[in-house]
Amino acid sequence: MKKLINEVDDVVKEALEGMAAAHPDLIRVEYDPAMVVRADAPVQGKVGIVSGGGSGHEPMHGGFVGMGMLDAACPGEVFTSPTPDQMEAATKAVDGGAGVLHIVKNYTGDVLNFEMAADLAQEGGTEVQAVVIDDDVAVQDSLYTAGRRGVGTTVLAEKICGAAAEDGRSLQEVADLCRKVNANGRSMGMALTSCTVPAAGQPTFELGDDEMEIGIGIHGEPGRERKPAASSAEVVEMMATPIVEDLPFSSGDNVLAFVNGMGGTPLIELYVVYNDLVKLLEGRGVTVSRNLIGPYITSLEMQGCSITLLKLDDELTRLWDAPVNTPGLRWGV
Amino acid sequence: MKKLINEVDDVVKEALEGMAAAHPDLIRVEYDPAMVVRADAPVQGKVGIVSGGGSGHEPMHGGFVGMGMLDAACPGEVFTSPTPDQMEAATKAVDGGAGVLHIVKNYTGDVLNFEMAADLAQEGGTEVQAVVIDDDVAVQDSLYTAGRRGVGTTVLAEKICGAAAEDGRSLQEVADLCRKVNANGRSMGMALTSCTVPAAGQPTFELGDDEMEIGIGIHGEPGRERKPAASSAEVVEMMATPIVEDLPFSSGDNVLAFVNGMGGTPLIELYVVYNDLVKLLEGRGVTVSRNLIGPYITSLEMQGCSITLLKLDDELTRLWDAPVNTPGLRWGV
Amino acid sequence: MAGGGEVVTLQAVLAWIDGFAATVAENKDYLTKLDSAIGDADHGINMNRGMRAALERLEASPPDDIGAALKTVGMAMVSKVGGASGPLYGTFFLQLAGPLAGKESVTLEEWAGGIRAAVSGVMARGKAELGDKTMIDALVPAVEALEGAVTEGASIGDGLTRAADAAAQGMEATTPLVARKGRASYLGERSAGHQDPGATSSHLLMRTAADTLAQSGQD
Amino acid sequence: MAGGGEVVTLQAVLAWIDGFAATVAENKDYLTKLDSAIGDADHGINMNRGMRAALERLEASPPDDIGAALKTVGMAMVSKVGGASGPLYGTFFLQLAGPLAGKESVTLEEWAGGIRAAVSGVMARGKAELGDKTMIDALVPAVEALEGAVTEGASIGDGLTRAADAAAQGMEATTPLVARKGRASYLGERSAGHQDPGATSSHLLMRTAADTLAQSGQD
Ligand SMILES: Nc1ncnc2c1ncn2[C@@H]1O[C@H](COP(=O)(O)OP(=O)(O)O)[C@@H](O)[C@H]1O
Ligand SMILES: Nc1ncnc2c1ncn2[C@@H]1O[C@H](COP(=O)(O)OP(=O)(O)O)[C@@H](O)[C@H]1O
Ligand SMILES: [Mg+2]
Ligand SMILES: [Mg+2]
Ligand SMILES: [Mg+2]
Ligand SMILES: [Mg+2]
Repeated sequence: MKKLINEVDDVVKEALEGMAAAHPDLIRVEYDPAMVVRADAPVQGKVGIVSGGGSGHEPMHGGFVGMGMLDAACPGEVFTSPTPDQMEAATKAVDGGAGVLHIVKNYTGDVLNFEMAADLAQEGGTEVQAVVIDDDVAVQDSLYTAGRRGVGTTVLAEKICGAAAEDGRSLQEVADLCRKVNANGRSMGMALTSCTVPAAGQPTFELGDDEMEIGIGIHGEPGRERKPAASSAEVVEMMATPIVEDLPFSSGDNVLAFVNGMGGTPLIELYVVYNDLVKLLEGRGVTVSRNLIGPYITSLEMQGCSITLLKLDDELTRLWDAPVNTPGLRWGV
Repeated sequence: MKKLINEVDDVVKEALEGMAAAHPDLIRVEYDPAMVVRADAPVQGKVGIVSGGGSGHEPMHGGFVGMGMLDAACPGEVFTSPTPDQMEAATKAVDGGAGVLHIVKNYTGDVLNFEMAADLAQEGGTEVQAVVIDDDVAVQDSLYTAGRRGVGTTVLAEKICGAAAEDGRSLQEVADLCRKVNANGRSMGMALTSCTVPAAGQPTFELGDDEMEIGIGIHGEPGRERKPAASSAEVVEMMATPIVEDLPFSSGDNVLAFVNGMGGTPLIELYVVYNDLVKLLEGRGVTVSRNLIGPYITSLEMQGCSITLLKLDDELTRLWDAPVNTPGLRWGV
Repeated sequence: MAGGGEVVTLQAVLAWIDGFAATVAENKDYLTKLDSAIGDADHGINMNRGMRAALERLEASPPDDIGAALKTVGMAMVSKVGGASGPLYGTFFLQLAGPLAGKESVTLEEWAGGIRAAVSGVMARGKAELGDKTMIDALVPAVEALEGAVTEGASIGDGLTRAADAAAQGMEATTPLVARKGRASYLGERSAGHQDPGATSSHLLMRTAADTLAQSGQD
Repeated sequence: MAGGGEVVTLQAVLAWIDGFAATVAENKDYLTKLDSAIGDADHGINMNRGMRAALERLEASPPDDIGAALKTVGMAMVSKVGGASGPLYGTFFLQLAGPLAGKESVTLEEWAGGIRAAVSGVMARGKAELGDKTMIDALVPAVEALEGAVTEGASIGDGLTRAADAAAQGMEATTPLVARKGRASYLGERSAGHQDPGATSSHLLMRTAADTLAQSGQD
């Protein structure tokens, strides 16, 4: 394992220290329990938005803390959900009197820990609502299983709900909006290489020189299928088709297309993928009216990408365009 | 070789098509000859700024075209400088009557091609000045050699000169400013892995599981030295010390610290590196008052990073903070 | 009655906790390797982080009774582990602590009641059922075996060994299953053919109980 | 006088260009491999792209004289190659074209004069000198050998073969050198022990000349 780190056990802490040193105007970082909090939190009268999850997905979530997006993020160990005490402390820290929304990716660990935290925070007098994001069409959904994973739509939900909270919407309204984003967003991911969890020291899985994994999550889990490596156009076809058919996205729809890099894939490739995606969607009569291209929800140094489509209406478009000022996403200010 | 591409010969063109599809509000792309031009070019009365170089360094340069930065970028084949006809056409396209600055990275190919282009453009009646960026302290400088490479400082020069051009400065003033940035910027890079040029299909060099290259450029060239892989703190020490001693950066100096990812290294590692860099600089009495952290001048999917320090004064700080609106860098608007 | 008067002491419970921490440390890489096949390669790391924190806290403020000891372990798991196993093992120890609060020794029957509460707590929290390919597949057979042993009046050593053996069987039985809960469920059919990491750590927990708790005192 | 009346024809020059394009295509990977040791792994790709473009353009508008043919090649190199070799080989062909403009056949002496102009152009553009570990190390010995052959009144075939042999020696002599120009210079001492890719392609250019241009006509 070769990584630009020091002690394996210090990666998360030192990356947080680096963030704190880099962005004191936007965020403040606390270490015990660990959280990244908006510099001016709590914002009085505004709904607070808290997310969190394992580390290794940077810039998500800590890089999305700031005006117009998250009020706090709770970083866990690499690929391990954070703990209830972190989430409870973050919830308290951002409670400006209008309640706090938890945006939770649908992984057993994240869900259970956020549930415990919401109980604790509510006992402490903070109104909490939780919305679980489960947008990954690679996972067959069923009442009897853990359901679909939360992936790329999370980034979009954090941005859009952050804008709505800035607008002064109530907790119920922001939570409903988050459910709307989740209901209209679908994703799928793929990997050309595995990644190496620092504490494990070995790649999580091995892929041959001519193989890829389709339907991966964001924790180095193997995907649903191993296939021969294929061209960008073929990969886009394999991922976008189930996405489009799942919602379904139909002719005439406006979408936000999010082509996400898994951490080790450079921008030049993501633009090639985006180009193929736009062609595919045009062929189906779907208009891409907004886009996001880059490594925003990563799996350490994994090579690969994911595609997220979010069906837009005027409300979502306006909230997407609203100003945001975080280390990872910034516009309008 | 596994990459998210289609035909090897189409990578550059398709990535440009992806960029064009993604950012029609900011840029327009032409293909014969290939260039990325600011959507509203030429801006009348403003000095035009043109850069360019081989592809494979995304977002540089095409991703830096837009308000407050470049007016045009000329993408060459992967790692191969573009050709004079591209540069001449770009120069003409952005000539708003106040002359055009060429920002050229010091590589024989870039310098020779830009020289030929400047001759052609000047024959065509456009006033051109060229500034060559040569900030890489890994290369021993000498009158008898090709000199130092142009690396990370290029990004900073493009941003700062772009702001000055928006302010209405003259060609001579913007060129002098560019020289000032180059004179005050120093960089060094390292690699944990090689990268694979699509057309070559093989990694440019092989590195053992416990080796790294120190003093690399941005074209997959091997560095000056192969060393045992080391911790982030050690790597920072090896790179920052020659940088600091070269200018030199002294106690009391204010700097912009730019920790750049080479394309395959995720943000979590770059923050660890930044954290070590800030500690080292604090120990020398150097204050980091601005920073940039992320993959901005890359070598395809190479894992590794580079460090650039730019000594700041009030003028440079103000120009750095000025609004910029490009696909790759955006703030203040 | 066989094992009559035999009790599980605070000292034995502490030996169990110590022993489990040591077993987890020894099996850290193994558990992580199991998790890398169908999960995210951290189960050993998670459990080890939690048990190390538990030992530190127990050393910092030694507990006066069994319930307090188990509550400390539960809180350490909840606040130091994260992931799925943090709240689930945390719940296990916290629910086990509940009925044993204030006690310095307990009978096998009381112990079995605690374990039943613990397993029910884990099921309530995680909503997994037998056959979902989770730690439940080791824990449910274990608690049933333990309750059977109590009914038959078995000794502590015998009861705990039967529980551990049942856990082992349950753990092994996870291998062919297609996961329906936890991360492994995302793999669909590909999750079959691998032993569940959480069931494996739960078996270690039960096996360590058999090895440590039987070194108990008399009332 | 030996070779008296012998000339290099337009047809022969086109055969040279064809032959060089074919040789570059054959040696594309080899040149790229040399460039990956001390450069950026693209020299073969660059040269091949340029020569393919040159052939296309020559086919699209067949030239009427030697100067026009060489100018087309030069412009193709300049506008299709990029990198260091684009302007340098472009300059080579454009400068060679200059003195041969309008001619359908030239003597070896005229040819040597063109090559001298070409090499001087490359040196003026790239500012490299003999021993800097660049294409200059193959080109300068070649032009000197060619001029020597002219002075001695050698035949075209003999003159061009001597030039190619000198280029080969120059190319081989780059191996131990530490580069002072081009990308390889960034490597410092590590550039020693590798043959320069540009000197290698320049040798191929000279060798192809010996193989093709001698199939010439009589005045
Ligand atoms: N809903 C659930 N109920 C019971 N056990 C579960 C559930 N989900 C997961 N598990 C157990 O947790 C184990 C994984 O733990 P761990 O790897 O530490 O957490 P994570 O999956 O968050 O990385 C699985 O092997 C499984 O036994
Ligand atoms: N200043 C120079 N003068 C003459 N030849 C040079 C000079 N710089 C580089 N070269 C030649 O160019 C060759 C490299 O060409 P190529 O790989 O196509 O371009 P690049 O270095 O831009 O990738 C070198 O091997 C060397 O022979
Ligand atoms: Mg985990
Ligand atoms: Mg090149
Ligand atoms: Mg796990
Ligand atoms: Mg080269």
